[in-house]
Amino acid sequence: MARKEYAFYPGCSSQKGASASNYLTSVESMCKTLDIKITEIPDWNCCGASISYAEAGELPRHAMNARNFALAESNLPGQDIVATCAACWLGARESKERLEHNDRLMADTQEALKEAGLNIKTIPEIKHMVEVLIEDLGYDELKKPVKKPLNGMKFAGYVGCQTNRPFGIHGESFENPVYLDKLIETVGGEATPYDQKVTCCGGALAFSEPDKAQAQIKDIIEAAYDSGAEMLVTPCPLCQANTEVYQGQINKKYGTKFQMPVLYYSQLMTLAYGGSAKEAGLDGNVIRARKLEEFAGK
Amino acid sequence: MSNMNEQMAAKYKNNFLKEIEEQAEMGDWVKMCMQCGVCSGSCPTNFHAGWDHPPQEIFMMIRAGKREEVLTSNSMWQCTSCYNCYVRCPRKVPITHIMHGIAEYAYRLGLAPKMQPSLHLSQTFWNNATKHGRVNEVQLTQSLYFKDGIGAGIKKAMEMKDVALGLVKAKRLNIMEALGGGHKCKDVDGIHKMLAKAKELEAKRKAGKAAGA
Amino acid sequence: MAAEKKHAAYICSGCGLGERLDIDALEGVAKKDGKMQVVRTHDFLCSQGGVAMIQNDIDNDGVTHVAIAACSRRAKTEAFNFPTTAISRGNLREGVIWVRPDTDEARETTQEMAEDYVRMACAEVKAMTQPAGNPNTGTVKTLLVVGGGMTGMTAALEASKAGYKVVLVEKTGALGGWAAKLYKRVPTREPFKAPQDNGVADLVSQIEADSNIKVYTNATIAKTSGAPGRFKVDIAVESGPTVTEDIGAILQATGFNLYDVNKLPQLGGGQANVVDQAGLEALARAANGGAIKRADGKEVKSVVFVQCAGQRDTSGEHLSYCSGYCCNTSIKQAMYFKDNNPDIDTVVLFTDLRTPGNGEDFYRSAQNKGVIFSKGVVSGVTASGGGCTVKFHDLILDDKNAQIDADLVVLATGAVPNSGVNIDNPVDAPAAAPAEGEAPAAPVVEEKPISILNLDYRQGPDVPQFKYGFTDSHFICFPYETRRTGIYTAGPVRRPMDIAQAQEDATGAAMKAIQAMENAGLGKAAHPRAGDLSFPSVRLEGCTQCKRCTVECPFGAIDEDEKRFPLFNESRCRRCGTCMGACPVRVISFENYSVNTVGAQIKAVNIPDEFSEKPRILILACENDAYPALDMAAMNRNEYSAWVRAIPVRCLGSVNTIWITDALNSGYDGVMLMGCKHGEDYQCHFVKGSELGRYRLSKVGDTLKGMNLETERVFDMEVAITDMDTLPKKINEYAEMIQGFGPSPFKGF
Amino acid sequence: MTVATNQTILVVGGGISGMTAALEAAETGKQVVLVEKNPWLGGRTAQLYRYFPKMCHPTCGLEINLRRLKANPRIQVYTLAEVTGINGVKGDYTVTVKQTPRYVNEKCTACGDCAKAVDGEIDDAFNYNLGKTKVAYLPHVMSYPQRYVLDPSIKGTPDADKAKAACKVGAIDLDMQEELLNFKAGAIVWATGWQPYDAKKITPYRYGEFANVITNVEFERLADPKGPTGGKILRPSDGKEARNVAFIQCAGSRDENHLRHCSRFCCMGSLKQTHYVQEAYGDAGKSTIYYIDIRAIDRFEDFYQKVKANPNVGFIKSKVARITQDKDQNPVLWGVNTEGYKRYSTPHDLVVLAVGMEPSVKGVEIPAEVMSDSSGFVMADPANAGIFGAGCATNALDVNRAVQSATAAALRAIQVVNKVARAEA
Repeated sequence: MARKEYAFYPGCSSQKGASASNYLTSVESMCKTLDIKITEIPDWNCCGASISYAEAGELPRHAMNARNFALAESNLPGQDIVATCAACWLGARESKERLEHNDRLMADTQEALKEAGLNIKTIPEIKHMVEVLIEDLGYDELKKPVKKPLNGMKFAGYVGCQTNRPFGIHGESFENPVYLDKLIETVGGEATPYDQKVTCCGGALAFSEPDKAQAQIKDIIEAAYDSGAEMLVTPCPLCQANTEVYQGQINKKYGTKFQMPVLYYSQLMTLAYGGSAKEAGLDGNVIRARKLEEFAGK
Repeated sequence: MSNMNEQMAAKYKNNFLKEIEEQAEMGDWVKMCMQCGVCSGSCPTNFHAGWDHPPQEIFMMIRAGKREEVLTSNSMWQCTSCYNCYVRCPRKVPITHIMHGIAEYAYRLGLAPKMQPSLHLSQTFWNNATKHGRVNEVQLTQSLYFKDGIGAGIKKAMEMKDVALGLVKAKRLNIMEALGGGHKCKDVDGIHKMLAKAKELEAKRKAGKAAGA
Repeated sequence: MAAEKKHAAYICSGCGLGERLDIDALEGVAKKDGKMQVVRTHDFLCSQGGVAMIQNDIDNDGVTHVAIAACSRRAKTEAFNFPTTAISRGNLREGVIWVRPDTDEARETTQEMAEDYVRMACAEVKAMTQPAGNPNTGTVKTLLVVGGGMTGMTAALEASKAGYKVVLVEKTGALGGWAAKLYKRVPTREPFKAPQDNGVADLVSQIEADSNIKVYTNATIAKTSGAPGRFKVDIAVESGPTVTEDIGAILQATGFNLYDVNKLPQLGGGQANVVDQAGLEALARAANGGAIKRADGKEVKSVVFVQCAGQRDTSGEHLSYCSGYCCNTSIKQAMYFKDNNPDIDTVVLFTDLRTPGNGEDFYRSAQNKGVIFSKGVVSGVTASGGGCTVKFHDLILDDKNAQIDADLVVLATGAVPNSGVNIDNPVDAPAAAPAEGEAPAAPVVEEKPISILNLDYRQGPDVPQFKYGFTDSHFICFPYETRRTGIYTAGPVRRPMDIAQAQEDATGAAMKAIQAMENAGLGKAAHPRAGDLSFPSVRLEGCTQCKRCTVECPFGAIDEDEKRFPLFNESRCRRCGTCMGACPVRVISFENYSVNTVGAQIKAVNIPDEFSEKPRILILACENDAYPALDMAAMNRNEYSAWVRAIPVRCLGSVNTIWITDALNSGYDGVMLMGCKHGEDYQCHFVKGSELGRYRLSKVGDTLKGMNLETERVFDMEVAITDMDTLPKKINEYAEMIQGFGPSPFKGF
Repeated sequence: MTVATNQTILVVGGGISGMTAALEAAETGKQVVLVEKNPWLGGRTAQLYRYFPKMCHPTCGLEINLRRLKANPRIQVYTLAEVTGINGVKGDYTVTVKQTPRYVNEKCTACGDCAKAVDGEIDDAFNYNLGKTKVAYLPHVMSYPQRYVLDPSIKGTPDADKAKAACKVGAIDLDMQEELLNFKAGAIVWATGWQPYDAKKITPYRYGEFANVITNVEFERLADPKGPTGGKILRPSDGKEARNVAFIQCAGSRDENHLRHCSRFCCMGSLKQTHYVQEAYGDAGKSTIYYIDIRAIDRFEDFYQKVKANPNVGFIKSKVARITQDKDQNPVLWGVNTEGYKRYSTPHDLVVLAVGMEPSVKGVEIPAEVMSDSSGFVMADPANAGIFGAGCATNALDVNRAVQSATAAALRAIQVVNKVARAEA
């Protein structure tokens, strides 16, 4: 019996073989060490993400999330839902709030759910993996299993938007949240201070308005380099992808020489807990984090 | 579509504010804006490229009844959902959602700019996600590249080739998905029924409000 | 008070005085030059032992006059407090050792300074008598309230609750004033979301039930004579005999009228479908919660409110001020429409929306009800298609040609005080506005302003006005400071304000009026010399009837009797001494402050001969700002010249030119006059004192020329209480200049 | 010392409102006990450099009020004292007051020898901790009572002995203990005033992180010749002259994330402070006011129009979105001028946050008898009509209105004790 159990919502990008599969890999290793049991919600579906607003409208988006709630509730009773993707977490939390505060919306949603043979009694708590770590366990618990502290390595904690606004993690300031820095320090790394910590990476506009998004990404990476960081650390698959995969294009456009690996907090923790490069999903980084790979090898 | 636009315009006469309040998600918050402009100043895209109209100006235009200008505007589509405006608003106006809501309504009326990239992304994403219940990232990427036709698609694909290859190397892009394999929900059928119902109910609710207008 | 005088001097050697000064020598000076019958020293005079020593001499040794040579009169006031005894203070600490260097070369001049201050303290106290209080007091404790609106009614009730009788005079047939015209009023308690009952009926019934309050309606003040505690007020009652009431103090709450909408034709003033805020209230009362209809009976489906109509005007044509309440009022009026029917279009056009405090909640509530607020400048309102078209420059959308059509336009025209005659400048007195009962939109008849109080004061029939016809105080710390003792104004006649503020103001003004009655009965002065028992007396046999005192008194305390002699009304007097300063024949004096008490100090100073190269400079310093500034300079150990001898005066206005000519004649090398700022932003606590004083002293130049002295020898200085660092510098510069001139030729005569 | 009876009026708070209420009541013949938690009277007005709209000095009025106080035997003043409990009913309250030690007794002559003798320094609270003061200090040059104060931290240090040795009149008493005093009072005036809203909570403005972002109350001390910079407007980070100053209005006010209400005084306050910049640097001094609405109410409009006419003062209708800092530690303001959508990202030498007014009692333990609204402002409680709010404890007010409110409160208190008097007569 694990010390904590959660209904796990990986989301489309963090499932096996998807664009953030390495996130999943590292999360699984991390949870194993921490004795957290995460059970995937059977037959879960896409949360709709923020960008679907135009095509989906309101109710269908809530219905999609509601279906996941209902499935979790019936198959994994009593367990909080934990998501690793910031957008999934935010989308689900918004749906939960709206449904709980708007009877008309709730009634319509139930009616729609009926079509799929489901219904909601009470919506479970919805947590981001980071909340599980720092609120349910706490930094001290997270420190205990550290075998190989990431001494001397400098990371810029890139919080971005959706774990931070509008709900925030652990009631932290929207302008200068520190949970990511604390996680970095918990595993022995150094968190460098820089002023683009909560700048938006452009989100979905990376596809639709690449120029605008890449201009913002440039600001972020630049500031991270200026702060002396060797790597970026994020809690969000979309932030990770945007800040990592476009560095080449940005270099072309702006003549910069960006080559900064972008890691998930879970990858750092897995390594610090003594996990291998593979367990940490380092092979999943497009810009290889050589320094960490060597570190893992030692 | 366009005749739906005319119907709505007619139903709400000149009261565009009321139209937005009833038809756009969170639209009933528009009236609470006091024109401080903190939202406009907080928007990341504002400082890189600028908009035709920042949020607070859009709200003023709504109150001033500038229906056509607002609904055909490109502005709402610039939202990155970063929520800066929302958390800083001294009136706690959910600006992010209102932006989405107005965009969605403009699209519903057929007034959104043609081939607006974010709109196209939204359509593509949702259709892709709901087809099997989960996103098929490869097909999503493909359909995005080829939105402007084969030629442009190939060109774009070439531009993005390094990105794609990188992802493939990193096992973060599953070629199987291109061939329709990959992630699916089991109860796709149930999901489709559910969504059909949801769309129907939402349409009914909004039509009901319009009727009351 | 003991029949015969016995003078005693007490010299302290504490706080380093003993180390820095030759105390024995000072003792000798007090005996020899000061002619004190008793002289004692103490090493800690303000201690229990020191104070007991003085008290014992008073109680058992018949001492009646005490000169204390120690620290400043501003220090240790609790210790040196002997109510029945005349006291003078020789300032050896702040006045001497704290402003002089502790060096051998400075020792001699420092000692001379101290000896002079001992001489001065002795001379002053000998010239003083301890005030016995004013025999000519009135003890009437009835408050007259003029104006039966919200302010007047509140004042009457609050005074009554404190146990005082009230006479309430209202010129119209009914109580209620402006508030009675309101359908509802702006909310005064949480949640500040919706208009509330105007509250008039409640106050009226309370007044009717209150046996302390006598009400006259359809009545005006025909004549007010007398002084606090003994006013006689003639009340002219319409179709009835004039009644005379004995009154202790007066509270004027005569309110305001709306700025005439007809003066704003470009905003549609005068058009059928354009009303002012009163006009809208009338329509709302008629509708009484139902659909609001225009004068022509048409139901209003769209309404536009134009803020600052004829207000905040920089052209000089209309009101230049903001009336403060109009934003909340328009918000309230917009709610009248929205609460009746949410589909009515209500737009408020403003440039700055001003809803201070919890008004912000009220503003938010209006937005929530769907009232539209738009930042814009209205360029014109024209009649169109059975309604109006409002053209404006939308400042947010930067659209110069924005326009809205509306069934009705409401102009927020703001408030014009109903303050009577402007006695300082009768020509720009505000136009008399329509009587309370009249239809609000009715055109104002331009006519000579009608007096409200009809004071039979030498200086005019109404209270002096401050700005734009409002009777406000000029003092930030003292909003109830008034230039007519025992007469206070409250509510929108004093300053633009809303009902909530007016009720607070009414209560505050009632407090001051009650206080004035109580103190008048005891012969005590009102602010700022609160509690002062001294009062001016005049030797009429010496009076030349020049009228300077009656003209100059900043508080209109002095009338003229049938023989054209000045007639002092002590309980109107504020003890500033301006009359004393103005009197060319020096027949006006106070027991403890007179031409003599200061003159004796001037003469007491030892003037070294012209060869000694020790100039003497007289400083006459206003006790309110300049003297404290000198004190604080000393506390910061800012040194200044040993040549100066400073004497505090009640006000520059009390400085009689004889002091200056005497000083110069007796060989002083220069005279510095330190007074408060005058002019538009005056700081003088007696309003006109420093200005009048300065005017008077500007004439001294001729005297100096006549004496063949450099006119710069008399230096008029504006001093603020914060000048503690700059003041010593200025004194030293002046001292150097005087030394440059060389000694006064009058030494030794 | 006169003994308080139930005809006594207790005034809590010795700022301008409390002093006014106490003086007006005493000058009408009532016994008054005035309780102030600072070691000096005058409150926040004493910490202002100038007043709007006259640009005159608050200490001028303070001098008059202190003279009224010194001349009036009916008022007992307790400084370093706080009310900890109120029992009883209208007309007959028993109030418990906690008196913390000053370590200096009434023998003190304010000669200053103790301050000369000691070396230790503490933050200068009178200057909002912008500077330092000795552990033995006179809070400010017009402190009343005119007596020095020893900071508790001096106890057991060599400075304690130095101070004691330096005092020739034996005024220093380090054995003073905290005392609980009880008073009888018929009515209570609650005039505990306001505190500046905690600017740290307005996170986009980075107060406390960026040295050159300060508050309006701190700016008053910078401009005051008696302040930490001797009246020079120098920025904290490097002491450089701050010639280009930004004023951000509604810093915390009119904001549902912070203070719901409008604090009323801040617009006029910032307009006033642009005069300080002009006064210091003439035409080389530039001020920019970022505002939502300029609330220069009633005749203060003149003041606004004059400032508006000054070419060295700019006005931008905009709530600043956020502040960053450039390489030279200049705060950079980001936002949009909403009059026609003009974007800006402008560096300034110094930023002054016009922080709003929060009642001092907010969050502090106050006796349950004192009723307050959801913003923490004291309300008249009909159920317990012997306790009355005065001044900024009741609402966001400027000095002038605070004094009016206090004068009104004095009458309300007098109404209660007069009834008591009549009942006894």
